[in-house]
Amino acid sequence: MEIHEYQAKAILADYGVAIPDGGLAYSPEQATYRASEIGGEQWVVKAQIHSGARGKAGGIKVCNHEREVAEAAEDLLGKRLVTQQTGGRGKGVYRLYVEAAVASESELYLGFVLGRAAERVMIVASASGGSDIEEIVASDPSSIVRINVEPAVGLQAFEAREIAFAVGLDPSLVPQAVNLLTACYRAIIDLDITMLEINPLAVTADGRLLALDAKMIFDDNALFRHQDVSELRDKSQEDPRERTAVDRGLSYVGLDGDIGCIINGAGLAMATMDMIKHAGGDPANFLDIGGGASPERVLKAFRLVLSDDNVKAVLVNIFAGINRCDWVAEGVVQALRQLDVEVPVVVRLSGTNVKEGQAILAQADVGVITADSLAEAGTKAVACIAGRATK
Amino acid sequence: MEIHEYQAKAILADYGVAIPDGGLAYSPEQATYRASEIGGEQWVVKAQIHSGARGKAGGIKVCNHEREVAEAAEDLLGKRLVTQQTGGRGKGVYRLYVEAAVASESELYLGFVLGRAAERVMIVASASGGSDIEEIVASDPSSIVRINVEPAVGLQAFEAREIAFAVGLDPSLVPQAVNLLTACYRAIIDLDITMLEINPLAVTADGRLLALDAKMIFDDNALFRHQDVSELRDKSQEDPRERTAVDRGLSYVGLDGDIGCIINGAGLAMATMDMIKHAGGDPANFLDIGGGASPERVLKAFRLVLSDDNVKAVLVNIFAGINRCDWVAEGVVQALRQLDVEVPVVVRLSGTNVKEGQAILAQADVGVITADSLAEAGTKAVACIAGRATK
Amino acid sequence: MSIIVNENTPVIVQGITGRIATFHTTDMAKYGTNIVGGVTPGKGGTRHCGVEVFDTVKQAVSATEATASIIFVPPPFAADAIMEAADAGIEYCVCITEGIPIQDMIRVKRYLRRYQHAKRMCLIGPNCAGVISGGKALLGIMPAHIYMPGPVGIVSRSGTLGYEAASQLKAEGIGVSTSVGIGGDPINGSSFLDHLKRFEADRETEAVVMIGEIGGLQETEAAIYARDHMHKPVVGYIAGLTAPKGRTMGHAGAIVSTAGESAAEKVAILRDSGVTIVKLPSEFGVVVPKVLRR
Amino acid sequence: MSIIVNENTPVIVQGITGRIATFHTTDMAKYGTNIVGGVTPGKGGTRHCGVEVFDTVKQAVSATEATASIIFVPPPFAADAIMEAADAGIEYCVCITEGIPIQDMIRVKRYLRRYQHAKRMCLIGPNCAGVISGGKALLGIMPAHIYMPGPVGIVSRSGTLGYEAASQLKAEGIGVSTSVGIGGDPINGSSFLDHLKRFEADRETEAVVMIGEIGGLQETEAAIYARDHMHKPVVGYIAGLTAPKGRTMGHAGAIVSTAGESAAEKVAILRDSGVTIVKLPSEFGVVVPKVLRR
Repeated sequence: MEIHEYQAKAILADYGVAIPDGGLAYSPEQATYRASEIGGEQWVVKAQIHSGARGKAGGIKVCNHEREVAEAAEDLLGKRLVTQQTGGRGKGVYRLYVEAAVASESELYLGFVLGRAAERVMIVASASGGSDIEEIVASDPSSIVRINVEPAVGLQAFEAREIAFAVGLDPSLVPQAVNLLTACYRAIIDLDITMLEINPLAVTADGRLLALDAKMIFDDNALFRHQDVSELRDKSQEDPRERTAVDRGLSYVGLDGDIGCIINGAGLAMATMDMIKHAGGDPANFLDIGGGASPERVLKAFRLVLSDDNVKAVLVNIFAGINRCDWVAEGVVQALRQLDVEVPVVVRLSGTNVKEGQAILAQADVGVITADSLAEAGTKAVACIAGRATK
Repeated sequence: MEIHEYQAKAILADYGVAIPDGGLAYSPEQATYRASEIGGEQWVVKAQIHSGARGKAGGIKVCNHEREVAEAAEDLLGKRLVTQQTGGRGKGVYRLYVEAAVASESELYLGFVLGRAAERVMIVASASGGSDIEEIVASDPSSIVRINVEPAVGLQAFEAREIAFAVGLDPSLVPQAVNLLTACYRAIIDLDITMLEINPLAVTADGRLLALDAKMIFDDNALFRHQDVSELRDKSQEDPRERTAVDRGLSYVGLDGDIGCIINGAGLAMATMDMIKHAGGDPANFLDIGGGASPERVLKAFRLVLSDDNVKAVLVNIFAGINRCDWVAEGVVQALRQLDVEVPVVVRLSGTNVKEGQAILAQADVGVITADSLAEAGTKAVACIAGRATK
Repeated sequence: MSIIVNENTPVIVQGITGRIATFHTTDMAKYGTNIVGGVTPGKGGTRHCGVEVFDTVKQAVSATEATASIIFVPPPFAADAIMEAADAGIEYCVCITEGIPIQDMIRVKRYLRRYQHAKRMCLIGPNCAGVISGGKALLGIMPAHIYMPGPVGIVSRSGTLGYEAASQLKAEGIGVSTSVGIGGDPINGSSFLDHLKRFEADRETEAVVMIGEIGGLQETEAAIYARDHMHKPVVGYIAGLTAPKGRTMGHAGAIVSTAGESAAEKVAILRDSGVTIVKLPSEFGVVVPKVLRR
Repeated sequence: MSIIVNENTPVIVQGITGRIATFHTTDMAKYGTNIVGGVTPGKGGTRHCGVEVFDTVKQAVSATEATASIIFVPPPFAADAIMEAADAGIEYCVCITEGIPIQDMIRVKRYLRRYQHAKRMCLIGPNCAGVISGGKALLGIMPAHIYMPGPVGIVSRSGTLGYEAASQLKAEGIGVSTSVGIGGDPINGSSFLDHLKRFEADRETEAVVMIGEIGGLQETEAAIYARDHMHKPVVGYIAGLTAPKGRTMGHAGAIVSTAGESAAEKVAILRDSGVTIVKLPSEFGVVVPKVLRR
């Protein structure tokens, strides 16, 4: 789960990381009020969306007058911001963060990720902050410092010092950097954070380290033990279909094709997409209905897939282990009877209770195209689109 | 560092361990007030001293009326309580803890120690609570459960369950026991506790687990990071000479003999005591002046040793590595000049700057008996006592 | 022969009294698995699915001499159940549970390392289909009827793709020595490499099918082992050739992130290491017979 | 030969710019120790005691190729310094610091175990006198003049008792191959056993003096090793025969607590294991020459 910059900063501040003064605003008036609360002569108005690269997309505005703050807020609120990371539809701006502008002497990059291969928290830092890590890797690879934290003992002060010296911090700032790194690591462990990025981490003229931006991603599987964190979820930032899928216990990723897919198992789902592509088609989505799917869940999957107007055919491919083909078949029948399904539906069932499932489909006579194998299923689905098969 | 029962309970309660209602009292009036605050019909008035086995020594009184509470308080306050663990001088009772009496269905023993051999926290539990662990080991060894906690991951729920089932708890109480054990373990790790004993841990008729007594010892070396804990120190409970020693950077243990010892290094100190015993003498104390001892520290050591009226001779045995014999010699000279030393003083110097040290002693002519070797030092000290040598 | 489980392996079920566990315990017993007991804290002394239930894994192991366990415990408690199995001396532990927090798995992996390599429990999963030895024993949730005894070992991250492969083989009359689902989580127990080693040592296995996905570097590591140390042929398939970069596809494991983790890169490395590539998931039944005939 | 250090071992001093470190660094260099650098975070690039100072141990090791370090860092930071040495690839690390919290040491021991046995740093101490190889190198705080080159290895928990033994030997004209102070803390780095193994393998050492105390079971473990695996004679002394049970004597290590930890029990086990017992701390000079003459 992602959260907003201002939420991530509040969490970091709780752990002792220094951040600039700032406040949340839902309206231009509130933004102006925040600016006057903060004081000073320069502010930054930042669109709160779940995406990086906001600056380049016009989502971060530096203002030298309270009037400019109001104008920036007026301009941003309600807009859909398209960044390099959002995809073409962009993300809606409904919250702003107004912050005191900070004059940095230099800006660092600091990232923490749960490394899959090392099975540890990996800390990545660079003296070249401000741009994203891929750019730094490309432009200044030698500036990158990496440390794998031993989980049995946690981040040690010497490791934090090594990072601080390696990114060229002045010795007088090293103790501050050690505290900052240690605080971040504690937050990660306490709150099941899988990714934390502070970019840029500013070094100010008066010798302070300030987190100017913060991105935090939480382990969805661990939210059960962090009620406070769960409450930070902002559904406005999620793709509505993916959100619906999650709410229904399904795993859905929208794509650009026209063959809707309903499959069990992520691996089989990807393999089926590969099949479709190979046969000359284009999947409209990735959808894993998971294990133990009831007829209702299959019905919900149909609703979700059909909510995409691009879908011109549906391919159901189930290899039941923990699932049951009869339940899936019942779900398919219910969907075809209850929903207004105007596109051809190809169904391939295999595994547990396959005969019962096939019998249900045959008996119901709802006009599905059946397939016995994965290859046949792929070919038939693509053929539907090509017009060579009809419902 | 030890703390009182009521302090240990407050810490445990902070971590979520259930304890009976209770309050601290410094006077009979306050004790009565506490009892009425707590309510109910039966209370326990408990002398707060740094010792176990208070019950058998009359330090814990069950009261059925507020008047009895006042009487118990009157009786206990200001008294010196002698238990099996305090030694003959006992410990002064200056604080009382008044607690709601609890009707236990059964009583368990629960202990946590930092195990030296395993280099881990060891949990010891037994269904035979109430008596001390040595007694349980002797009387009901099979009732004892031991678990070594893997420090890399901390106490796991399954280990806590194993303990809970092994001491025969009803399954309905097991989740409560898991929470209790986990809470204790967290306290131990957070606060650098080296020993925690909850004995007895009561199982009540209404299905609660309550810590009826609690003993907690902290790692002195870790107090620097726990200011709150340091503030719980109660100097009234410490042997005044040992306390003075600690305050002066010395390590002192009072014993029953008549030869005062001033030595550097715990090993050499014990070895010197062994020498004295072998030569037919009796050491009055263990005293390690530590490394890098200044003349002032040696002077303080003399003061401390001579504060014991039993001392009939003093043996100074120094093998200087990180220490310097000349500084020690100066300290000896200062002591003999400034203090009223009426007993013979045997001095053996060796190691760093030994010649300078011996020269200082010779020049000062303060009447010390010198010895060149450990054997000679021991023999001469014992001879002093026997009257065969005089100052 | 087979790897990990056979008809004699004494198995306990952790969380046996749950609904899903009950269903699969019955299924496993029906297949011939030697289920000797179950564990559900607080239900010790009762019986379920025809076997005795214990409060702790240690009690179960000491009473039944079980050497393998299968875990159907909900995600918040699953890591604890795995460590309990390891501490009780279980040799092979299959964890079916999906949705275990990553940090819990880091802790589990760290905990397992407290045992010396030879005595270390082999964890299969979590979030996996388990293990089946064709015609002998089922320690998992696979549809058992598609596995018949035979010479092919299967190791797969995805459960359903493993089924797909087995059923295509069955259609060609080819059976399976053992099929292992290692699960798709970012941090899991045993890897492709671990099981390739077991298959290489197993007399019954003549060829191994390895079914990977985008994300992670386990397939690459395994391919290098196959090239340098295996005498048996390895057939490989990687799912996700058409998956868009940077999107999470279902389970957290399938994230395309760093170099070497895309399906195309993996296929290239596998091919370079001498692994016979199955290009389409519909062609296990075509490629494997050819490899066996060689 | 000798163990752990000789005149060529490149040594760095952690916390070199402190007052006590400065004193002992000078002393060590005077004895002939090959001091190649120091570490004090924030003072990198300066010089102290004639060597370059670095910000981190890794930098120091990479610039100087040091293989040994000695730590004079205050207790709150000492555990971190030990782990830093281990992570930088130091082979032998002596920690002089007294007063490290027990949990810090548990963490250190746990951390050291992340390295495989052959690559694991040998920690000597903490709260110890360090190591001296007679006439070659001093990596500690001993009064160096009482050690002359010779055939006897000494390993002692107590620093001063180790000096006592060495000086009694010197009075008899007997030198020391290496003397190791392992420190008296309840949890420490290397044990008697670790160093007995080294002495057994060292060509120069002909006999070993082991000086123990009440508390812990390290002496017992070492005695059993000596009985079963050593060809060289071992002479043993245990301090604290007259110490009252249950009282802490100076350093936390010397607590009489469980069975086998009292001085009398230890002496009995040592004697049963064939260790020649020194009954009184004044008799190292009497017993060792006899053992050497055998």
